[in-house]
Amino acid sequence: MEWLKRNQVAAGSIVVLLVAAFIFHAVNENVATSMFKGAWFFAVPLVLGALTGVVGERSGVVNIGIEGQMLVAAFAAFFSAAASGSLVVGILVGMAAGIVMGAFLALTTVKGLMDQIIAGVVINIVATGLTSFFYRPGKVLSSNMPQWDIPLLSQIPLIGDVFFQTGPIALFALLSVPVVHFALFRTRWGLRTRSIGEYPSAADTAGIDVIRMRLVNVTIGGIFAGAAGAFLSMEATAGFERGMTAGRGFLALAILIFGGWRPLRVFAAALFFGFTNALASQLQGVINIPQQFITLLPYLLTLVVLAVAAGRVRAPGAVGQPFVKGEGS
Amino acid sequence: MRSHVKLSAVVAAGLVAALAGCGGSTGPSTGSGGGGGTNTAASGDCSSAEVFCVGLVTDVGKVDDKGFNQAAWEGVEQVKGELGAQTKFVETTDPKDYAKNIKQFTDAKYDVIVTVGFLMGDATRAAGKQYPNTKFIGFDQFQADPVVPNVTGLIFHEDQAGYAAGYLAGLMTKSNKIGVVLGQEIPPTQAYAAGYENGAKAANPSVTVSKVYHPAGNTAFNDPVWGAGEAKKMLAQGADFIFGAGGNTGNGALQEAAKTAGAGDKIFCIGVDLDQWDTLPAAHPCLITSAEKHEKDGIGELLKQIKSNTIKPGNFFGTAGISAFHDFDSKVPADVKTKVADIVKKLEDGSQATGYKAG
Amino acid sequence: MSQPTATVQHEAQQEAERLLDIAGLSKSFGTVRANRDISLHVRRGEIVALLGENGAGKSTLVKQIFGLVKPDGGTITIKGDASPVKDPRDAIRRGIGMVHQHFQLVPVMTVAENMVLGHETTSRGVLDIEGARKLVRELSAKHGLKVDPDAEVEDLPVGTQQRVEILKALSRRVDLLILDEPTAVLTPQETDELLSVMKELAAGGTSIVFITHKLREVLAAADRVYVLRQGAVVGEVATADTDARGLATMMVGRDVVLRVDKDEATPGDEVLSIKDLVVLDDRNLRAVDGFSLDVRAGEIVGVAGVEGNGQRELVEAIAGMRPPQSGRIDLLGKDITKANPHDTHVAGVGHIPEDRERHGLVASYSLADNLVLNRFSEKPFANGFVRDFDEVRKNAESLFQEFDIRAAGVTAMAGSLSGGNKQKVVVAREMSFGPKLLMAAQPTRGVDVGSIEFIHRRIVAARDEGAAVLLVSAELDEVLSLADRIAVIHGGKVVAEMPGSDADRTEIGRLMAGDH
Amino acid sequence: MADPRDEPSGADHGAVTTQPTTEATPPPVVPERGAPPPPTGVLGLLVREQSIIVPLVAVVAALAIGAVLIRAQGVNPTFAYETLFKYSFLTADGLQGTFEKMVPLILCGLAVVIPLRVGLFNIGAQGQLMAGAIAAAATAHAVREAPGVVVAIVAMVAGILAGAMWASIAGALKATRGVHEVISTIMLNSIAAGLIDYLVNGPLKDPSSAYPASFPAPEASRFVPLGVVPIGLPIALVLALAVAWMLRRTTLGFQFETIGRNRHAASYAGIKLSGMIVLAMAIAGGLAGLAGSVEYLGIDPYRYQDGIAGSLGFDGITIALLARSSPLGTIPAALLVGALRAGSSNLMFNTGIQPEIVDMLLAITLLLVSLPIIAKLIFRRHTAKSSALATSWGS
Repeated sequence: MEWLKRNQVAAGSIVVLLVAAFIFHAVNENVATSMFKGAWFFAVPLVLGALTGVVGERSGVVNIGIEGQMLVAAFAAFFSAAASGSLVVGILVGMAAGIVMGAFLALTTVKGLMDQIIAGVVINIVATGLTSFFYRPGKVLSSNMPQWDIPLLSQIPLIGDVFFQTGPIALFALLSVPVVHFALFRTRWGLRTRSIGEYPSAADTAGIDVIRMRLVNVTIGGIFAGAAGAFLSMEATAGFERGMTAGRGFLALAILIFGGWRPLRVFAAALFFGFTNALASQLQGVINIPQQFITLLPYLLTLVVLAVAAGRVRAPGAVGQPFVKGEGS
Repeated sequence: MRSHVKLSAVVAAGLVAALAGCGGSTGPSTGSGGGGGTNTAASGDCSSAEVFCVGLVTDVGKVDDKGFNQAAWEGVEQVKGELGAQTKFVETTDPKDYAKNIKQFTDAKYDVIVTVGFLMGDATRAAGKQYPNTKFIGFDQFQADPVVPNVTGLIFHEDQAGYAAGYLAGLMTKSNKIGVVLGQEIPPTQAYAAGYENGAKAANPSVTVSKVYHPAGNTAFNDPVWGAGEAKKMLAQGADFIFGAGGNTGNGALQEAAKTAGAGDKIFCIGVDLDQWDTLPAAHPCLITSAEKHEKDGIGELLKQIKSNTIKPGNFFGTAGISAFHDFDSKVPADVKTKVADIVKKLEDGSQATGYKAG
Repeated sequence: MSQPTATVQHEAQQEAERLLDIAGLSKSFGTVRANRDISLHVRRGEIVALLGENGAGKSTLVKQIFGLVKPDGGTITIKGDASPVKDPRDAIRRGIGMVHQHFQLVPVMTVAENMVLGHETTSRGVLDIEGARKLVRELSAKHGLKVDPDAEVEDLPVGTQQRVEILKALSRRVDLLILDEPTAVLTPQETDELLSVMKELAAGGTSIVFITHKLREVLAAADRVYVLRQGAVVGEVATADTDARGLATMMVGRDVVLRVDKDEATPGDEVLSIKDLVVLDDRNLRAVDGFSLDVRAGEIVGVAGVEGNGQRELVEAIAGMRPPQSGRIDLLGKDITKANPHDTHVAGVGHIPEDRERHGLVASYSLADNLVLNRFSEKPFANGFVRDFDEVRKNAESLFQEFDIRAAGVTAMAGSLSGGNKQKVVVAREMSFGPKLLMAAQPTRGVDVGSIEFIHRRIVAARDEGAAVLLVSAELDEVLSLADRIAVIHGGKVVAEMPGSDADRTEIGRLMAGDH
Repeated sequence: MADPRDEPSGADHGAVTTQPTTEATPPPVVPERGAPPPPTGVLGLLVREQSIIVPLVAVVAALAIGAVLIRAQGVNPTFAYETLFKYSFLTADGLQGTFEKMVPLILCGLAVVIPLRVGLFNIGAQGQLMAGAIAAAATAHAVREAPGVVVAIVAMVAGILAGAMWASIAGALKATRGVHEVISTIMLNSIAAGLIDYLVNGPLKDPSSAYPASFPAPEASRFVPLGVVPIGLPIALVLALAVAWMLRRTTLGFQFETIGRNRHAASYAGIKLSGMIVLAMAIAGGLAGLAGSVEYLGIDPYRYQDGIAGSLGFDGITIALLARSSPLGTIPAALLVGALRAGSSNLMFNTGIQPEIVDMLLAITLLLVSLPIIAKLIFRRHTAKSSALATSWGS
């Protein structure tokens, strides 16, 4: 109730959008369902990538290496799954790869005091180099990723089709959003994480080990980018290709900011982006303007929204700044 | 201090390994080339008349790209034994290196140089003029007048392959909805799309075709996830045939169709460029056929003509159609097979137009 | 335990256990010895003041007790346990609480969240925020310090933030409470309130170490005082056995000049005129709210007030760094309300900014560059587009002499200087171009006594040369000793104006607190 | 955050300054903190030149690691590196190739370096370069009847302006709306790609071309190399020098640097932050745009077609980081990257090693150069602070 009072605009827009979606659904069930399915499909890696960003940046570490993290994870997930013949192994290795890349970012920036932006760029370049150098063609997965119909939930009109007829990683993404949101704003870990990202010296004096917590968070946060990578090479498709992230890590970064570093809003932002994308391809050939203009729409919209919403989204106070004990900040 | 020692150890290990390398032979050692193809290092002298050397320059991309680079290289390798040829490829990483990469082969006095992709057209013609004694095969490169005497363009009618594929889809679709997922909007993809649409409508006037091109950008042919997403949408809107025509982007669409419930029974997919049964095992559950340009055969044919000195400058039109049905042979009704075979024949002899106009 | 009377308690303390015992503590930063061989002790229930000038090493000392800074040598024994204090967590575990000079509160979190940060209670993984609220209310009632548990810290005035900070320290079992310059941001009345809270805590058995450079507070609250100078303890004395002059002499090492020598002001024409000025702060609240004031040539007008009453926004508005919402600022009859910093500089405003590290200097620039920071494009320092490094250097060399700047040379990085010398660089830059209006915001904050005297003399000299001087300072003593006229600011407007000569400390304190 | 009232706690420990009783003993002159007296002799030279030593060590270490990878592929590393070196420097074609690749690399490197000095991270050099190239193509075609020199100059100016304009959008969004430049430049890269795709398929398409490509540059306007030196190289070198001079010697450079080092002080000093941010981005975009037009005028096939931009804009980031954001440093950095790129296909031709090895080598080098810990391990307490390599996230 209190939440409703504080977030009237958000609640209002959710209701309006849901109503609009269901009207659309009623008018043209097939197209509506397919477009929302497409939107969520597009959004999954963005949500996961952005969650890695949320955990890292809420802890005070910028991560523009999400693209590279995802790419390495996609590579590791697919090839380990192909080699072992086990999808579970693939997913786990993908997540582990995300964590390893996260650990790299954490160690270089938190321990090594490297500039965080630069560390991210290095991750991206290293990831491209590694994955294309060690790529081998001709590997296949022994089986397809299962598609689950979640009992009851999948029966819900529209929403069931879109979210609950799902592969395991998309489901993981869906569940991760509220979990991370809850963890961030309702648990001890979240309170501490926000404090080290916002004002680390206050956390330090309150007896929180800022360095250790940043190391752990940035490392573990890589699990989401890892899952995103596994999604790309195993669930969305069934094979790794060089450079297959195709800029999704950067989009995730935009969505992270778009979503104001809050998981639920990040989720909404990713869906919005996914929907504009679905809309763009749906309109190709239907309305008579060059398809390039339609496909630009998502990027243009993001830019416009950011420009309009500027000042209302605020980055965590200490993001990007290394924490050195005893230097006051 | 400890980490200082550790780092030194790592660097030292690297240097030792490098020096160990120096200790060995000083000459070139034989390396295996990237990925799918084996890149045989030079063993004979290409400048001698007895040694028949064929070099291949890829367009930006890899020789194992499951697309035209791979098809071209496999075409070369296919006739290698027959012609007693010595072969080698170089992968282009930057389009500004086309001329340079061609020159590596001319410098090494290769007899034939195959260049892949329409983007290399200008560079190939320029090299042809500069090295009149070397033969060039320009894969996907239309030779406009005046032709260069030692350059032959290997051209395919993508619209014909697309038409045959669309015809098949039109005959077999139950939902009367079919889709095509394409890479960047350029003439070859436009030709595939137009042929596919027209073929389907010729077979079944009530069919509707959804088509989608990848948004602009340098990932247009390498975004399988996007292709999968588009296929997902088309399938959800009731399409039962997905034609993936855009490199890895199209392959993503095929993989998505292969994973969909009913794949192989109600849902089918069609590959592109070469017989993707061989290159994309992940699509086997739905891959009924591929809209195939007989690239390997075209390359092989031209190499044989060069060897026998019967090659002509200008354009050589390779054939295009659809690949074998492989595991789906039993699922394609006999009358459909006959009708499709008939259309393919008419396309080849020119009696059936595709309705696609270039440019 | 029975409640002894004050005298008995004093005697009892002689016998009480030593809660904290420090022996031979040393700490250097690079070549600077911040603490040298410091030994001191604190008994249970005792209030001990650490008195010293800025830079004497007091903060470094207490940061070591709290585990924020690692000592180079020496021991810190807490309740008989001499093991090193590993980190704040360890210190907290051992019963030490600290109220930091710069509040260690997360601005975007609520009071309740800040209160429990680091020792949260959870139920089934969920943060117990209701419990935290209750804790705040209980502590608040117990110590008589009012705070709203659900307010976001960044929305609170500094005085309230400090209450939160104190309550936060008390929210855990605390045997020794360290307060680092707790009164710097308080009104005299709030200060008295704080001192009485401290005494109550001590009476309840909590030991208190508090840092200050204000003698009055030491005498009013402390049982014992250690005086630090140049990183070393130069004296220890019971407050009962000393007085202000004695402490001051110990602290500075010589007799202190308590008033600045200056002649009667001879005010001339009006230089600065501010009418009904309204300026918003970073959160778009009206920090300056209908402020009017005139400053004339040849006089020093001091703006006295508790920090956070719009002084910063006022100064920034005059300097052109913050566009006013409404109102009007005239300089020598010219409207500069909408001027930018460059325009105001050209118009003749010299501005010694409140935060020299943030605004006044570029730490990684040479002193020479810093001395032309806002004149780099003027002749002779630049010839059109191209800078003239010769002139820049010459300028620096002459200012070095004139303003007695002590540094390795004109190419030394500004960041490498002491606070006093940094401030002299800023002062030199802002005075050397002959400003019509000199605006000095907290001009001697964090500056050693020698430099303070120097800067004060220069400000008076600028006045005598005919500049109008607007002095904004949170140090009431500074305003009292320098200003020819005093304007008291509260809630963003002038609540009283009076001649500097017959200003009354208590009266001003009352006005500063909004009591008018 | 450092509170000025705060007592020494790291940055400000010089403040032990109380006047002693006896007068006139000056407070100690405080040398730069933490720095022991500089060593002399050879060691001293090494310490002073560490901005050069560190990258050199990094390159050597990267080559060593690369040797292991090459060895793992069954190729003799010495032979591989010899080949790489030979075809990058020792043959006329190779040298020309290296030089040709250096040109856009230097320019894009500068396009990243300048904003870095202002505290901005320009990852939009890619889009800016594309904008420049397409503008050059459009104008060169429009004035194709003019003498070659005129066409070339018009095309270059148009490229500079287009790149500058494209970058200014990001600058203006940053300055007026606070939109982070990393995000806006990512979006602008995609938007540029889309718009240009439309242009080369539509209004600017050469009808005689079978595939999307702009009209070619008129013959007379094309750059002819002077021996093995492409005309773009002296242009790029002069611009690198000019940027270095601008940053070091001019009032403009002073304003850029001041903003980058202390934004608040810059604003206090009367520097117009918004204007300067837009200007810095515009200059950067202009340089990237020039790179685009030089590629258009100087490199076969002399048209705008797919791949003209390659990954040059992103390579610019690599260059800037390798150069440690020094404008002159972009020259050796571009030489390294250009030579590796130029030699990579010859490496493949002669040894079969995949060209991706070059990306690996660069990645490792960049990693070693950027990790401050490496310099610390080599130089210990004598490590110089590399404050230039810092960006301004979240501000």
